[in-house]
Amino acid sequence: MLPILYAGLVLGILGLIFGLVLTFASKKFHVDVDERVAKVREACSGANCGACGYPGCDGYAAAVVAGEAPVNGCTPGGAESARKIAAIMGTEAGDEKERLVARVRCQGAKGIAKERYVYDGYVSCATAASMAGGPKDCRFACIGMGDCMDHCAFGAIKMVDNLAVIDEKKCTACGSCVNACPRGVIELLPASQSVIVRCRNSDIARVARAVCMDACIGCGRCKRECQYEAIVVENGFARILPDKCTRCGACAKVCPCNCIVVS
Amino acid sequence: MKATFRGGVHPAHGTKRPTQALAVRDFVSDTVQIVMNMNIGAPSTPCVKKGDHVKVGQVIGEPNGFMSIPVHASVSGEVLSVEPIPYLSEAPAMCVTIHNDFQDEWVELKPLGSVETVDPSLIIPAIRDAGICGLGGASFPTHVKLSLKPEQKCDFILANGAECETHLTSDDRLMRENSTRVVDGLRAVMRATGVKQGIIGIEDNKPEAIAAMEKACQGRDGVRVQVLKTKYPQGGEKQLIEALTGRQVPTGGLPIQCGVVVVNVATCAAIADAIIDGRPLIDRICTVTGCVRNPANLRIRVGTIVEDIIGECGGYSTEAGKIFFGGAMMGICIPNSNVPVSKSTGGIVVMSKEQATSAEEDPCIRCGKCVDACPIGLLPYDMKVSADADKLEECQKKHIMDCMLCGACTFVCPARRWLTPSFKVAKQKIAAQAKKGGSGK
Amino acid sequence: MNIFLFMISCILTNNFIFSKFLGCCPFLGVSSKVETAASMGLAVTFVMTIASLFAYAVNTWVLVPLHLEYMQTIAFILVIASLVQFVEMFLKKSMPALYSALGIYLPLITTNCAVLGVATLNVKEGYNMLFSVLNGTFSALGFLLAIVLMAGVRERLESSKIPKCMKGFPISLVIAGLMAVAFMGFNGMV
Amino acid sequence: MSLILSPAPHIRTKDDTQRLMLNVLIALVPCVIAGIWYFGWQAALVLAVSTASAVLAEFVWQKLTHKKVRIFDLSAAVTGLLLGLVIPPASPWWMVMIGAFFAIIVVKQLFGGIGDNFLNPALTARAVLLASWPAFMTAGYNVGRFDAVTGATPLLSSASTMDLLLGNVTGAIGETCKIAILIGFIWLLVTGTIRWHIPVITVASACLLGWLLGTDPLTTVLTGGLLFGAVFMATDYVTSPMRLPAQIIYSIGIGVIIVLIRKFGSYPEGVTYAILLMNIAAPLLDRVVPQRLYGHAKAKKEAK
Amino acid sequence: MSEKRQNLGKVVFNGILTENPTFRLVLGTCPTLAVTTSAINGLGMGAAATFVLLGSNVVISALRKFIPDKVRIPSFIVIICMFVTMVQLLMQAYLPSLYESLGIFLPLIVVNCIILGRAEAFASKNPVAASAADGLGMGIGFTLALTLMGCIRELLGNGTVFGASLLGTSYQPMLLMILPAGGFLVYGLMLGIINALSNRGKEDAK
Repeated sequence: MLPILYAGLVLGILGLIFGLVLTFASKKFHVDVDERVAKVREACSGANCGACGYPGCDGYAAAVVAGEAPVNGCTPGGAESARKIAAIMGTEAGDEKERLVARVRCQGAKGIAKERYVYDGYVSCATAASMAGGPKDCRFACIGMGDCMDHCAFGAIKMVDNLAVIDEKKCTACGSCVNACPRGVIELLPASQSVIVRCRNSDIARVARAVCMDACIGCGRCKRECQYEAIVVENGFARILPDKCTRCGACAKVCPCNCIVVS
Repeated sequence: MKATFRGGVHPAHGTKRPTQALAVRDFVSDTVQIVMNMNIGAPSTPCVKKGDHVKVGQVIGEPNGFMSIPVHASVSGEVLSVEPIPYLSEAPAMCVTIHNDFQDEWVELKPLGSVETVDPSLIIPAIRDAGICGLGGASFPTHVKLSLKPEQKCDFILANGAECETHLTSDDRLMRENSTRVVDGLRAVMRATGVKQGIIGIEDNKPEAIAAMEKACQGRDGVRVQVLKTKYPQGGEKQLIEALTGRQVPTGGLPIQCGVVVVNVATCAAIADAIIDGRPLIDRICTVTGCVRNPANLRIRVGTIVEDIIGECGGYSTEAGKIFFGGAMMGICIPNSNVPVSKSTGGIVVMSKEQATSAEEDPCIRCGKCVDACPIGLLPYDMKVSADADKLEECQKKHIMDCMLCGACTFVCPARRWLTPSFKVAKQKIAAQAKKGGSGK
Repeated sequence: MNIFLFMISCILTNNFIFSKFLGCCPFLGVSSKVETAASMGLAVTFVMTIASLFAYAVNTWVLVPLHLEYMQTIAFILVIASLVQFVEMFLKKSMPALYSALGIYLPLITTNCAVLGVATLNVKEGYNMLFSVLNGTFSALGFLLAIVLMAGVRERLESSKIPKCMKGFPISLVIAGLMAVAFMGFNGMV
Repeated sequence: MSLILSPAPHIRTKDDTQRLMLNVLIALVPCVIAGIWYFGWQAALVLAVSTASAVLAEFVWQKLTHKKVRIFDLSAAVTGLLLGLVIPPASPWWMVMIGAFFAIIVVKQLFGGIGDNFLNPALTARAVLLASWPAFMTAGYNVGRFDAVTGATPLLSSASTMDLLLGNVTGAIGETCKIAILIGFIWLLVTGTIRWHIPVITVASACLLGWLLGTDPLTTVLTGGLLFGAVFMATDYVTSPMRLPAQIIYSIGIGVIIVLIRKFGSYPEGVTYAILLMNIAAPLLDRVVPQRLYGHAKAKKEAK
Repeated sequence: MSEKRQNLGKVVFNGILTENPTFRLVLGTCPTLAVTTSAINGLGMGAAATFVLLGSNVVISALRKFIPDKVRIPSFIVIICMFVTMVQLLMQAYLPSLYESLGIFLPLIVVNCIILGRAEAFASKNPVAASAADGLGMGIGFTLALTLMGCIRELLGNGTVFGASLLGTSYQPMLLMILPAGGFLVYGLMLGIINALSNRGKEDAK
């Protein structure tokens, strides 16, 4: 009987001593901390296992609050703690905005846009654009070297015949392709806007026609055809107003240079 | 003792240059297109109209601003048109097209006499009026480079006769055929800036040029020839300074900050012509080589069309794949053959289709040859990783702005990786970001 | 055994990670950057030295006289947990600079197999006071060497095209495995 | 006719990856000939199996993971041949094949293919084989002129220096004939494939430390795999540091560890482990070594 | 938790496959690498860990209302340590050979990330039954993983599984598998293969 007593006694005394030291220390060395860090710290597993790549749960919590770490970083906590941390950080909530998607406003693939020269060597739109105005005669055209494709983290862009093609399902409208394109060919448009003008050549018709077979010459036939006045022709090419357009596609049928595409 | 610099490569290793032994001959074509933005700085504005008759050497483009220089007609004849044409840069360039009447009627010139006796203060304005800019390829207005502020102390004027680029022999022939004019030009610059020492750097693969220049330097005070080891990019400003004076241009700074000014030998000759004969810069020696039937060194008028020049050299020997101005290491490609030549075109090289197509980029095998090649001591393989990943801050931490895009690393890379172009793109992005107030995405 | 040979054996021959497998979780988790790995290593060295001292003290003056050897694990855990908690608070208050570099790793170390491992090993091997503290320090230096080398390698591999399924833990384990193969060269060194 | 345009520079050196690897293969030919001359057709079989299975492994992996097949850059062939040259002539074929597959797939392709591995594939495979089948790797074998003598490449053999030089001793296929190794070294130097710094400094530091600890430098160089390792293994582009000062520290480190393991370690031959350990330290060396930049030193002085 | 009555089978299955501690969450790597030199060791360690996990989950979730939040972690550790000491004494008495071969890693179960992790993330917030199921699931998942690795390493390392020789006498065992380096490599490669299979599974599903 005696040893059990000893064991309990020793453990109790040890626990007591350390408890006293710790409470004394926590008073003397008290430092205040952002309460959101404490809440996030609470939500994750607390195992201090370092599996999230951060130095323990405090490190991870501080990183989440600072916005550097993903909300689902705590592996032992799994989906459950991810949901809680997301709730604390308020990232999930977000009102339901109109979903945007990136669109290429050019259809000057090989064979359609006239070729100024054959580009060979370092595959980069920025380099090709700086060499004598780019491999295509049209100075508004998509250069076709895939800078946007390299910057798309979701693999949504493919290069077909030197023209960027965007897979709208994979596109998350993050906008990195818009910044990557040296010519600004790509634009974020509402996903529901399925009728789009795929050209923005603002030169006069004769010049535009000379550089690309499918260039918009700003003839205005689509504007006249559209009963909802959803199309406006400004600085040389047609532009569809998303809110007015009813996606009837009448303009697409009548465009002489098939610039308007119903996707 | 042959001076040299750190790093560098040997691109034209052992290959003999076909035009090295050919004397320079004149060539004048029937129409010339003279563009207004041939030099760094604001483009000049044309002051002639369609239909005017112009004489050789007549000013056809007024400079606007300190950094701009006048543009002179290189042939006499009738102005056909004054309108923008597509040129090498992204935007079209304003250009004056003149039809040559082969009279070669000169405008009345104002010579200033010998360079040793002319009043030093008249030299720099004369250089500006003659429309002289750096003929080594940088085309920086020479009068701006030479007008030093009082506090800027300058100890050396270096004449750059290195011509380390492949294929080119224009400077070589210039030094062999009128070496006295080069020394006169150098003396003029020295007197204009009040500098006592002038050094002419020439690579040891041009023995005749060295001999000619040494003979021309005898008896002239303060000028001497220094032989350099043949290695690319010896002709780079920074490398020439390091080899000839042992000094280094501080990072992001100009040569004057370490007391040196570098002038190309062709620019010296042009300065001498401007002072001795009062003759503006309307022509220059240009090596035409590669896949042309008979390569030659031609003294061509500014604005001559490449098509006519190649015709003069007997046309293409094989179907042309690629044509570029300058040497193979830093040459700029031209989109088609009816592009006019500018003041800084030292060479026109034609390559066949096979020579033009480059191999596919292989993964880096970390051989470290690019690190040995870089004359600045950068780490090209490391910068390429950051540049391709668009991490601009990381690039700046790796000193990418010190890179002078000489191409030595890309030349030497066994995995055929494109290093220099990705640095160029990254540098342009960093410069654009800096200009935009450094907000950056 | 003189101290020098003992050091070589602790750091190289039976390195904490590559032959004793202690402290693998933080070794794999925190070794992505050299700076963080170095701070983690130093924090571990700091804690393991004091922990070995305290553990030895508790063991010889409390557990053995009272024949409570079977209480060894719980006692060591209690000592280590409160020790680390105390050090963390002390650092956070008085030396914030040092805390931001090393302190954040302290809670991670409490649940680290290495610290408890070295305390238990000290008892099992029967080291005296000096050698158990030395064992703590040298083993931690072995851990530091391993984690810094690992961080150096992983940082270099950032630009390599590792297959998607191997990214993260699997490739770190393979790297550790290959490093263990290299460290086998020191077998029998002592 | 539309012209081709590309960014500068427009010409490239003639040495591409394939040509460099070819140079290494040519440099290895003397060792192969010497190996087959001394150890007979068994050695030839081992070399054939190791090279073939290395190339096969790379081909299979790249086909399996739909990557561009790069066996023509000969890097897998070099790895295979190097592995074959550092294992005993009597090694069983299945062991050689496992070693080659391990070298190419686990050590190299798993990290992303050529240029991405951080350890020398051939050497790691040899270390793994030595750890997995110690008996075979140091097995006695009666080959031609030699009685059963154990030891990968024995150190304190009684053979005269002439025998050691010519390779008239037992040991791994490629490591015995020092003359062949030197011929290969000269070929690599002449073709500019490698620089002299790593091999010379490695051997020098090994001899120096060996001499300090009492073994005369000649035996350090002529015995064991030191010369072969220094010339062919330590100079592997991918796993050696990129910058010259780092390469110098790297080779001194190799020399020191070789002598430490030979003197105090339990393995007869320390070259394999020394090079692997310094491969691990190479990335750190590349970071630590200061960078001498043009125009920076001066700026510092002027800035003051 | 919102769904009060959690389907216990799903929780157990979750512990074994979807969130297997060793292969999916990559926790408790130290014992996984060190102990799996033979199948028996793997099984033994797994069983011990399961016992501790089950016991501590039950006790912790039972006491979850009484433990003040501030002192949560130390008290969990004490409870887990109680179970570990129990296992240690039991094994020392009845399975001395296994006790010897597990060696230092038996007491180290206390700091094993799985147990503390699950205790903190799951047990302290769910009712006793669910915690027990989770403890069981995780434990079985851990044991299966360890035993599988133990079999592979033993099979390759000395040609036997649970001591029974499978590959006949001609097989030359690959001793590397018994060494620490082999442990790292096998664990890393298995993780890679499992990731590859599950990625392919996800791709087909998309």
